[in-house]
Amino acid sequence: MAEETVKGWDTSTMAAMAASDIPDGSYVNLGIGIPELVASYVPEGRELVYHTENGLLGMGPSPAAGEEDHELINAGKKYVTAIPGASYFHHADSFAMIRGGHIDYCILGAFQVSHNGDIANWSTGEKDAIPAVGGAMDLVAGVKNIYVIMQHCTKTGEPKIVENCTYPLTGKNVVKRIYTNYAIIDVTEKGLYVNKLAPGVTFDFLQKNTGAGLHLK
Amino acid sequence: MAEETVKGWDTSTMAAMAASDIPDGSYVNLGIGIPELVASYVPEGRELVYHTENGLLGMGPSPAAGEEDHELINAGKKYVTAIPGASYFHHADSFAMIRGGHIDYCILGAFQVSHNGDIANWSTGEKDAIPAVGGAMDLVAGVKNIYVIMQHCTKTGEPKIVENCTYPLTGKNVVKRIYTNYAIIDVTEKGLYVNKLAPGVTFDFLQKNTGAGLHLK
Amino acid sequence: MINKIISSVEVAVRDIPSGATILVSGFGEAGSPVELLHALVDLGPTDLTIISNNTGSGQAGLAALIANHQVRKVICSFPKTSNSVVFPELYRSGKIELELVPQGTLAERIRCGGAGIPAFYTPASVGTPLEEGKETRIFEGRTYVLEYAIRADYALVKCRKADRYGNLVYNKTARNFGPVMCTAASTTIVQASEIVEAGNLDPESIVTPGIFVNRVVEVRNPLDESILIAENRSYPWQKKQ
Amino acid sequence: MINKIISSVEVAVRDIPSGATILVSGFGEAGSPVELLHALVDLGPTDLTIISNNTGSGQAGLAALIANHQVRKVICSFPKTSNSVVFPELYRSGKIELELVPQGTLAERIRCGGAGIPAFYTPASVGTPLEEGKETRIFEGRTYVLEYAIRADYALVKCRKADRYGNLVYNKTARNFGPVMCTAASTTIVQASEIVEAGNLDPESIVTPGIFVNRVVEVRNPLDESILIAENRSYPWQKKQ
Repeated sequence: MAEETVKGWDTSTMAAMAASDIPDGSYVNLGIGIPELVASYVPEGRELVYHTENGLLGMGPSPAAGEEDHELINAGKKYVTAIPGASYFHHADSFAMIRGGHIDYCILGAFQVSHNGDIANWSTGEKDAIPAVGGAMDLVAGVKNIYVIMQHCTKTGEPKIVENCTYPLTGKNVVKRIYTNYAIIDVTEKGLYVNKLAPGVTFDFLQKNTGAGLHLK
Repeated sequence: MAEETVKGWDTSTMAAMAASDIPDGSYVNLGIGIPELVASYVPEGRELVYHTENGLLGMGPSPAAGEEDHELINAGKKYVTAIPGASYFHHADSFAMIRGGHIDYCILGAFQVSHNGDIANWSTGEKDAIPAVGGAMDLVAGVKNIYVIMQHCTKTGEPKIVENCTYPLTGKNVVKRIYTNYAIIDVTEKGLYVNKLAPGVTFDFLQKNTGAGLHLK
Repeated sequence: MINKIISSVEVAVRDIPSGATILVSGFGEAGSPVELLHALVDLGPTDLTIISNNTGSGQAGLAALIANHQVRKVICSFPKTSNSVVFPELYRSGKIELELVPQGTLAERIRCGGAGIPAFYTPASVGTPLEEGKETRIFEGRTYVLEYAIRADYALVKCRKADRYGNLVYNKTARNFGPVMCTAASTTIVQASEIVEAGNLDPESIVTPGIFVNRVVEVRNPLDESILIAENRSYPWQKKQ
Repeated sequence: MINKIISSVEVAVRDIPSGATILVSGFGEAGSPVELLHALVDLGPTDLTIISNNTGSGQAGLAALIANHQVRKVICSFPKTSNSVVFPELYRSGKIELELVPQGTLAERIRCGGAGIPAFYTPASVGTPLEEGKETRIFEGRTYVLEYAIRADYALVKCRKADRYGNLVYNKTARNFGPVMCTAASTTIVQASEIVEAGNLDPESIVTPGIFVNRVVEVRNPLDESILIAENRSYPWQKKQ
């Protein structure tokens, strides 16, 4: 099928588009994986402040090789740095920031997102899996704007944007925008609206690869 | 009446007796008035750590004249000092110490204490009074041992230890011991037990000046 | 570049409208944002709800705002201090409303407001008049009162040092309600005795991370409420009496 | 004189009985009290309930305690990390119990345990499998879950510096759960990389006031979980593989 040749955007482009949508001065929490790339594509002249739920506001980039501090890590347990103006705090204070609506944007990966913004990103519900939720449920419940970055389909070609999530939910009605390799899709009260299509992606192609009804803006 | 000549202990002696009942290493919150005197009578060799609910653990004595710091005060709004090893914290953390049962002793004044340890010490319920509770209700609800120091009777000779408080309550079933100028009285599940009588005070005299039934140990 | 520094107290408070709910830091005469409050007196919004531990002392700062009839209601734990004269008079004449809250409950309600917790249970006030009308519930044999979070439109807070991100450190017992109040307002306005370069404050010792602060204004050598009281000063300033 | 300093990790943990509930600080490989945990392995109590964000990494520290079959149940938010091997195996074979709690809920439940708050409401987990069986309630149109405080018999915590009063400061993101855990245990045992004279720690910068701490033991140059994993070390120590 011709569809197999459609790649759409690469992950860097997806991250760059998400980065360009975050206003100057925002407080941002980035999930593990593709979301982490967002920090590399913030447009010049903008300053974002990164929060990591294990107790650091003002997270900086990865340290140079040999400069790693084993007690300075992010929520993904990777070595990070702290910017001048950073602060450390304990976990209850860190989640007060999250739950209290103080973080402006959280960019997450997901297994599935539904037509009404439900997100499943913590468990595939497999029988033998070790359930592990971390801070995901607090983040989707507390952060003002939840954006998802993910491949549009699974490796086996199944749509990840669905009518109703089949995987265990992380939160209900929380996702506001989805960045995939095929499109940027806004989750609105009236349904899923296509905000932008990747080069070579048609609306029909997108709809065929999406498990929920899409609308054009 | 002969009774009018009975003075019992002076406030210093009352404070000293209370001080001697507090074990070494205790965390202590002292109310305004006579309770503040307790800190002056701690037996040699014991170290108590004083908490003041406006955000200081390790409160020290009053500063020397001219050494006052307007931003270093106690809950009674008096100038204090901080010992080496003191720490400052915000109000929610301060009351976490109180509510969470971390303070060992709180010594308070009172208008009335009932036979079962109810205490009234924040309002005389007068029509024109400005109601002001401060931290009293949190203290009596949270501190492990609530001791009261007060004159045994009001200025007009009315008993302050009563069957049931007539003034608005600060807390129910919280007082464990009462130090008055006439006696030390323990509040137990079986009632009020006289622990010690002041010189010249008989049990009968004490009972006559008390609004609730007393027991001898 | 993030820069929350505002040029003056006047500019810092100028959008506060009549009817606003405002958290005001301070305990007794320590930690009250006197200059911000005076700017609010100058601005003149009315019908304000003030949440603060006390109701001000003397005739300046919060007391001046109340004296100027800008405050409709006060939520506090201790509305009288040895130096408070303004509030008692208005209260007795029925011209100001009072919601009395135990101090620890007040602090925790504000913390919860900032932490996204709508309600919590506390043992404080159980069996007292302040429990009346409130929902209670027994946990493990003990009775607790359900208390609701407090949030406000604005917080006015005083601190010692701040940077352009809004990171704050405080001074001794003037810290009191400041840190929790910063978290619980839509707009948090802070007066700092000194504004320092970002990176100057030790990241291990910052008490209020900048995420909780919207505006910072430097007020060097801030007025000291204790001295204002001792000198019997009234705001708007009059000749010393 | 108050002196909470204990001579060794062995002495510090020696009264921990089988069946105890224990809070263990740390997030990922930062902030875990590895030496206290190894002393607990040596001591050998069983049937323990561990409350910690993770379930340990590699074969040392918390993972060694679990591998040694001393743990009956774990309450945590993220029981698997890239380096966790011990817990998954025991869990799959039904040999260890798991209570999964969202991370922010876990932190707040522990804070409430220390702050005398028996229960609170949170929006986290509403509409998800982790809400199942829990009481919900609507506040201002939004649904929240009722969550209960967590308290424990012991807390094992790692910090950077301590003094004889038990005042603590931490290091960077190794702070994580330490401060709230210190508040929520009947007996809080802390290993500090350095014990300093009282008064040496800045009173404005102390993160855990000593009132929350019962025992402090100095462990200079504590083992680094990341290095233990990289070197594939197992406790009790075996030859390097």
